[in-house]
Amino acid sequence: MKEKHDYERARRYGMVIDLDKCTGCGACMVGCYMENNVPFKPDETNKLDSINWIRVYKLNNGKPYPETEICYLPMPCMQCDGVDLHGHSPCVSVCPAVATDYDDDTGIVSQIYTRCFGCRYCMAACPYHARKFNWWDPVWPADMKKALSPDVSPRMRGVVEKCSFCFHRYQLARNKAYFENRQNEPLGEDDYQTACAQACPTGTITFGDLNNKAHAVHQLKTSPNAFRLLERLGTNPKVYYLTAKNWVRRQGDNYLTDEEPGKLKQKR
Amino acid sequence: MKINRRNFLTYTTAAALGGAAGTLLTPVPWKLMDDAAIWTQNWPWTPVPEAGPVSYKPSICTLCPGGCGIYVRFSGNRPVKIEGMKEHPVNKGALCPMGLSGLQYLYGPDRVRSPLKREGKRGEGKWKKITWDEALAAVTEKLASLRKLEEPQSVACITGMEGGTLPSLIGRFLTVYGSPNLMRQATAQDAGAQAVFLTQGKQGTPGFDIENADFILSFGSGMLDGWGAPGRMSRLFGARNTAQRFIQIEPRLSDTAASANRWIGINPGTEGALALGLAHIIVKESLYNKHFVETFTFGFNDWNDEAGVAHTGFKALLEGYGPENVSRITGIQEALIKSLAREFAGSSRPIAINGRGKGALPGGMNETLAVHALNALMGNINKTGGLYVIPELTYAKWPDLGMDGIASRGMRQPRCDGAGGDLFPNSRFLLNRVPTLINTTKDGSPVEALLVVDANPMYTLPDTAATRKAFERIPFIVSFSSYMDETASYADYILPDHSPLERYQDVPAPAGMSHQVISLAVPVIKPLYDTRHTGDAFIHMAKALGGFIEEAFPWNGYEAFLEDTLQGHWRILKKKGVVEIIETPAASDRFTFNTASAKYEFYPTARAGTGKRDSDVLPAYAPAILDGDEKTFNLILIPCDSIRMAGDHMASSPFMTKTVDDTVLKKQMTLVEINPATALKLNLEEGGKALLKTPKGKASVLIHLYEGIMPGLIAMPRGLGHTAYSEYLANKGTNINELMGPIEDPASGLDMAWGIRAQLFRV
Amino acid sequence: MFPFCFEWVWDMPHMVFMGGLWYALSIIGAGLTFAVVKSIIDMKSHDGQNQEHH
Amino acid sequence: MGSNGHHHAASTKATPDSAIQASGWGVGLFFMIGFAGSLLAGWILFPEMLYSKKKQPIDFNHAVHLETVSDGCDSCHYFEKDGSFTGMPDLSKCVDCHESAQTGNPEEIKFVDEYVTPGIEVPWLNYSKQPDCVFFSHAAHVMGAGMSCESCHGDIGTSEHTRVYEENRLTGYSRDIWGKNISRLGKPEPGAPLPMKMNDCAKCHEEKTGRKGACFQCHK
Amino acid sequence: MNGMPLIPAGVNRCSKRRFAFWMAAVTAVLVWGVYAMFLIWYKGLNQTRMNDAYGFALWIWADLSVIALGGGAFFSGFLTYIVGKDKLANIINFAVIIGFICYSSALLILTIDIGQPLRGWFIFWHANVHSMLTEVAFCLSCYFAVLTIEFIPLILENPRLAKKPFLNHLTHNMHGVMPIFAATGVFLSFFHQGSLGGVAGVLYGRPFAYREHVFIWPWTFFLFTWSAAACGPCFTILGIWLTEKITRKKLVKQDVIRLLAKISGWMIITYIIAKTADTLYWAFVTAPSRGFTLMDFYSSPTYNIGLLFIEIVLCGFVPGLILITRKGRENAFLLMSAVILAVMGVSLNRWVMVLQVMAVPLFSFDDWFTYMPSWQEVATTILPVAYGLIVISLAYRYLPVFPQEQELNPID
Repeated sequence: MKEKHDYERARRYGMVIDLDKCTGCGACMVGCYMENNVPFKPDETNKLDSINWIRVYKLNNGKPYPETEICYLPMPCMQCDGVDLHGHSPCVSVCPAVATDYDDDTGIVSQIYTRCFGCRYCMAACPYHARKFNWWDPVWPADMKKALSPDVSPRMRGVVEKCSFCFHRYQLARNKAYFENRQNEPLGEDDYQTACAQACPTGTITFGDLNNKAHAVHQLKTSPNAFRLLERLGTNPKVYYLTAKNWVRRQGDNYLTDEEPGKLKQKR
Repeated sequence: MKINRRNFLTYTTAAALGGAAGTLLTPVPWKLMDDAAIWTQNWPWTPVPEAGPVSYKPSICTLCPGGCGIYVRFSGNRPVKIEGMKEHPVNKGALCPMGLSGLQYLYGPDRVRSPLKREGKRGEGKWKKITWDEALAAVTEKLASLRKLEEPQSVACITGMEGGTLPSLIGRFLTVYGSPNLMRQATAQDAGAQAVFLTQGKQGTPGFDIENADFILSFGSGMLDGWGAPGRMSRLFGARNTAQRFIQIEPRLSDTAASANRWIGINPGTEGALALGLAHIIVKESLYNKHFVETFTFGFNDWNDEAGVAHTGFKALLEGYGPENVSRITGIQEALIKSLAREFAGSSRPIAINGRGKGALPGGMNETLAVHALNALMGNINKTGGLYVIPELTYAKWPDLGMDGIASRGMRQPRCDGAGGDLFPNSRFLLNRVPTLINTTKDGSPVEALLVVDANPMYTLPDTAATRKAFERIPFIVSFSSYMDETASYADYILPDHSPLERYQDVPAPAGMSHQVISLAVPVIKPLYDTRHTGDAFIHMAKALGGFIEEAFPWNGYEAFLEDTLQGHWRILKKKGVVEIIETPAASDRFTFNTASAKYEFYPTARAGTGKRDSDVLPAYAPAILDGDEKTFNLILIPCDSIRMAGDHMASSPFMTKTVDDTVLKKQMTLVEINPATALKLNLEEGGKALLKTPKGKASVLIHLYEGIMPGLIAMPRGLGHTAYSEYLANKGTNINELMGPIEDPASGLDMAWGIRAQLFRV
Repeated sequence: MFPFCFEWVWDMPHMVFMGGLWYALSIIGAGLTFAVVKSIIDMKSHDGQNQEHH
Repeated sequence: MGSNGHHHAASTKATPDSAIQASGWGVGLFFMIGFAGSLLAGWILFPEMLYSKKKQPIDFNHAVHLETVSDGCDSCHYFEKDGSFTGMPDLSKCVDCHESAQTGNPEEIKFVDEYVTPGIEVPWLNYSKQPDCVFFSHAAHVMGAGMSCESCHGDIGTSEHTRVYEENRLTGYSRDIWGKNISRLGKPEPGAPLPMKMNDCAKCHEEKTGRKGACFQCHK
Repeated sequence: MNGMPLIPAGVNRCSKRRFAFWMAAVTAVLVWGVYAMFLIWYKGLNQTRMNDAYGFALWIWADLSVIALGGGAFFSGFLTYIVGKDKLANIINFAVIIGFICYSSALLILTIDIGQPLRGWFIFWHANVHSMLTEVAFCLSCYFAVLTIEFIPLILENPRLAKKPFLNHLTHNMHGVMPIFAATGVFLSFFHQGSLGGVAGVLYGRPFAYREHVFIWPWTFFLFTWSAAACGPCFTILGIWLTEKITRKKLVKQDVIRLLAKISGWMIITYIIAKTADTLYWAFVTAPSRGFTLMDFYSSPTYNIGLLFIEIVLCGFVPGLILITRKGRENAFLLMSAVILAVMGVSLNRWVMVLQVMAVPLFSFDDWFTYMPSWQEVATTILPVAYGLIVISLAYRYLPVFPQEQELNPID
């Protein structure tokens, strides 16, 4: 029992997003909407009240034509491990009602909509704007309700929601593992994938257990091109990014003019 | 103790306090508090999705001509998600946002739920529900009456670009009925097909073996913006190896350009000149495939015809496209032109591709020929990593047609779009010419009845105002659309088709694919509403018209027709959903060309004819004459495509629209991209309001400053500005077709417009 | 809030934090009870007569 | 109101000044009346009012069915291959045996006539239905922990009639979830279904696994 | 029940008519606010212009401000009952009323501010002890209970209620135990004022707000308590001054005011020195370690470095220096200017710690976030003001709020 427990704690699901492969097609967003019963309104152009569990940002190098470059950056919930990897992610420690929690088994930051009473403190705490508030009652017009998946419960107005790394898929994979009596074996990489990783047509998003050597992310995250967003805040995200472009990397965090990305590690 | 008025209040207060104290010791407040919270967790207006056993059904996405394989995930009997099919040869699991949100087209509020007959004025939106029998009888009656008047050619039908056997079925119907007017809106693929016909003498579409090419030179093709089969293109990009070079040439830093190894900005519309300029260097420096050019091509060098008349060859044409000249035309530095040519020619399997954006607009024929010539110079024709020709699928023999005099006479009438006539003998459809032709007809309309299938010309045709004016003159319009789109809402009758997931549809050749892949979309669910397959509707109408028309349709429905048509493939398709035909051309076949010279023709003799000079036949570059005078309209408006938006007859789904950035669409306004330097001159600011005027129309827009666009240009996204559909899709920005008109390519009649002159005012 | 609540764990933060809460609540409660009970007793002993204060 | 006022007016005249003021005993008595009244209402009347009583569409006899099937509960309530639990069988499962009535039982005849013949799913009322936000893995409990159906659902297999379904008027959930006892004190009777509130889950989890479990273990 | 006077003996009050007119006017504003409040409860928070970037906005600022300004109650209580500044007993009633209004308003605002008011009790029942907001909620409601208890004896001193023997004894006995309540109040206040500072200070994802910690508390924890204790009394003075202006009566003796002002002045000076030290450490150590320069936080036209100057110098050092000098306190104009500046300063500090925290972009590709409240937000923020005016008016009219009133305004 004890060993199993320790093994489970060793799991840390994470993502590696190769920005040099992202074409900004938005399939990850749509895949996520469909998978997670994300609501939609007739007008979604106000991006500050538009619910997206993963949002693709468009970065540019700021140079004039024709030296301009752009880079797309998909941003899901970073599933922060928090300072010193204790699970005190910026949001979890501030939630007054334990509606959001750090799951020691998977490292995933949960959000329980029925517990949330909508104080929005977690949104104030999250530097990534990963958390979205249900300002409106969700409405599914015509027969669109019929497309709702039973695996994810639809949210009601007045609560916060965010990317769950498609945790329901983990639940279903575990369910199957129990049924097939392999609950004590680690889940395979294919057993549990997020909807965005699955939908990404260019293979930009790789998902898996960062601690499991058999999973691709384990190796990918050690690339010299790897970095994390706003890493210097000490949030310890479990979403890594890859890019060979220094200007992109520089925009992924804040640097003083004399600082260079990638050369700060010894400082902290 | 007496109760009186004075102490009554005190006693009541005491009892109330006692009651309050007691109540606190009962479950009442606590249970109610808990239950009230649970009530908020299960508000009756928050849906609870019903659970059911999970299953997956395979099919094909037919929302665009890409034909990607999909799995539809079911919960019980409800489709709840669409995912990519890993085993499908086209997309191998990858899907675009449109395909992923396919269920929103199935369940959405935009569906037409039963046949409708117009009440009130056209486009007013007043409808009467009618039965299928009534609807079919009304259309059949109209067709029968036109036949009786011996004017069957006045019936025209517009089909979608999805291909498959349905257009063939409708074509057969029109033929026996007596009308040659089967049309669809031409795309870059049609321009490519014509180029293939002109150079190789084959009927078929160009297929690009991008998978195996090691140098991809794209003249503005939005390879990652929805060009070809989007699932395939995205997958290829992701799987690209480091040895593969991908160069994008266009005046705006599109998403494709951003993902390419190199983006080269070019003056818009001068891609043809660049292709010739590259050819110039390649030829001058003898970098081309001499064996292929000398052995298998015609018209490279100057030549004398049978009458002994001297003709200029392609090589001579290139004389005029030296780097200096081309640099001046294209705005690209000479050195870059030279190095690009050398890099292209120095690669082992280079491929050149054209067709701007998603490829929805055909573009000029000369430009397409010039780009194809680059491939021919390298001998990359019908070989790995090169340009293939996907032949039209030869279907099994259908019963012979018996035709009466009316039908035969009707079929001999010139087409209402002029395609295939003296002027444009090599073009098959020229729908872009129809509005002008109708509008310039003195009395009445050459089209008396218009049937629209899987198409939405009132949105997609350039120059919306002219299109609308032309449609006003067509007395009888029937739409077979599943959705209340612009054309359907303007029709007299709507005979709604099933939506893609509810119907059979074969996809014989996915756009741009280098080999034949026949896929079959199968109905994964029973139709939700009172809709009917358009194939069934046409077969029904044929039977109702009777006689030899009925005899031409011995099938009892579309499924039977499809089975008969696909013959040997049917069984495999029903079972596997896909048949992949990878016919590597035999060495001998590779260089079999059906042209007059039996060679690849740099000089397309099919274009030659009386009165044609060599310069008309060879793919010379001529600048397109844009509408509008340069002084008043001092900017140029170009359309741009995004894979997050549907550009064609289908509107973007709510989820696609949701992914669109607020630098593209804000509330109900389109943002146009403009270079900050240009904006500064015009005193325009980020997010500011502006009036955009072109010779065709005007629109209120917002400004988005974008460094990635050439100064002097305005880019506007295609796919916005729908006026029909529900509030989730409609009234979002401006339809660029309201601002842009077609420009007739003198060589082909196809629409070669890539932009229009414009002016922009701050308001 | 209570040890039988779902989130309760017997750890330092809970004991310190909730200890503080219950400490404050009990002082408030005890003070109020004292005032009310003493008032009832005072009222009985003073036979309903008002009292001068401050 | 009017007569009361009259009574007051009449009595004021005759009473001495001390009686005009409320007496301490009177205040105490009324306080106790209010106190006792609210206790009775809260403990007895309130639970009666909170729940509406509903009958199952068909009076189902588990005992009889268990005798005739070969595989116990699994015969009708089984797992899918992906590890998900089917729960209440749908009509297609029932039709295997009940295409036409097997016995003269009026409930069976009603079942065949009203549901089987027209092909309508039976709108069973689920005593154990959890809110939509709950993910419950039968596989983890049955396969993983080796628990029997009875350990949570009680001796439902031996029941000959369906119980009255008590539905919370506010939340719409079965009273079984909360537990029959309005105070949630004491233990459920042997053979009765267990209450299934989150605390109940957590209690058992803590006892059996040493942890209450993370939120996402049971929520979706 | 009639016949007994409602108005305390020995004081003059305006006519019923005049009072009714004033109350009607204020009530109209109140009703407007209540209407907006119900709209928000019924339709949800989409009635506001808050958004995903501005999750905390006008209301939270109002909340933090009224609590800071209500700090006069706990600090006066502390000085009166615990330190033994007996002179301040002359303003303690008023301070308690102001506190009561501020805290009840704060609680009311919180019930509209949350997306699911019916689940509001989760913050108590399912409390996360690590969350500063939990601490706020607990201390806030407990301290509100204390304030209510402190307010009750004053209410019971209304001549009509004082006639009831039980209530009379209750008043007496509650006065007796008041130091205990006051002490509890001080304890609770210390923590919730602090935890409100902690709300911003613990946000390590928001470098503008984040501060280094002392044990488990960020520096803002102490700064908030300090500033509330410093500026709260100024708000009490301001309230007294306004009441005096409106009633056209002298209600509190000048020496009492000056004593309070002096204590407040020293508190402000010490606070603002600490605040300056904190700002310097944050600007030169904390922020750069996260890649920010001070000016990154003040690069917007709205949020420019001027704000910092106003907060620290104009609304910090200036009032502090005025109030610690005798001349400053004795000059009525300087005194009231200092009081107003101090009140503005603490409100500005709360504004910055709520709204600027939200506005600062963290990514170089993000812009400053902007926000303008909707009328519903404005109405519900004004609601407490109207409510406060009503409570003060009623209290002043019917309760012996100012013990020195009779002496200062003898009736012939």
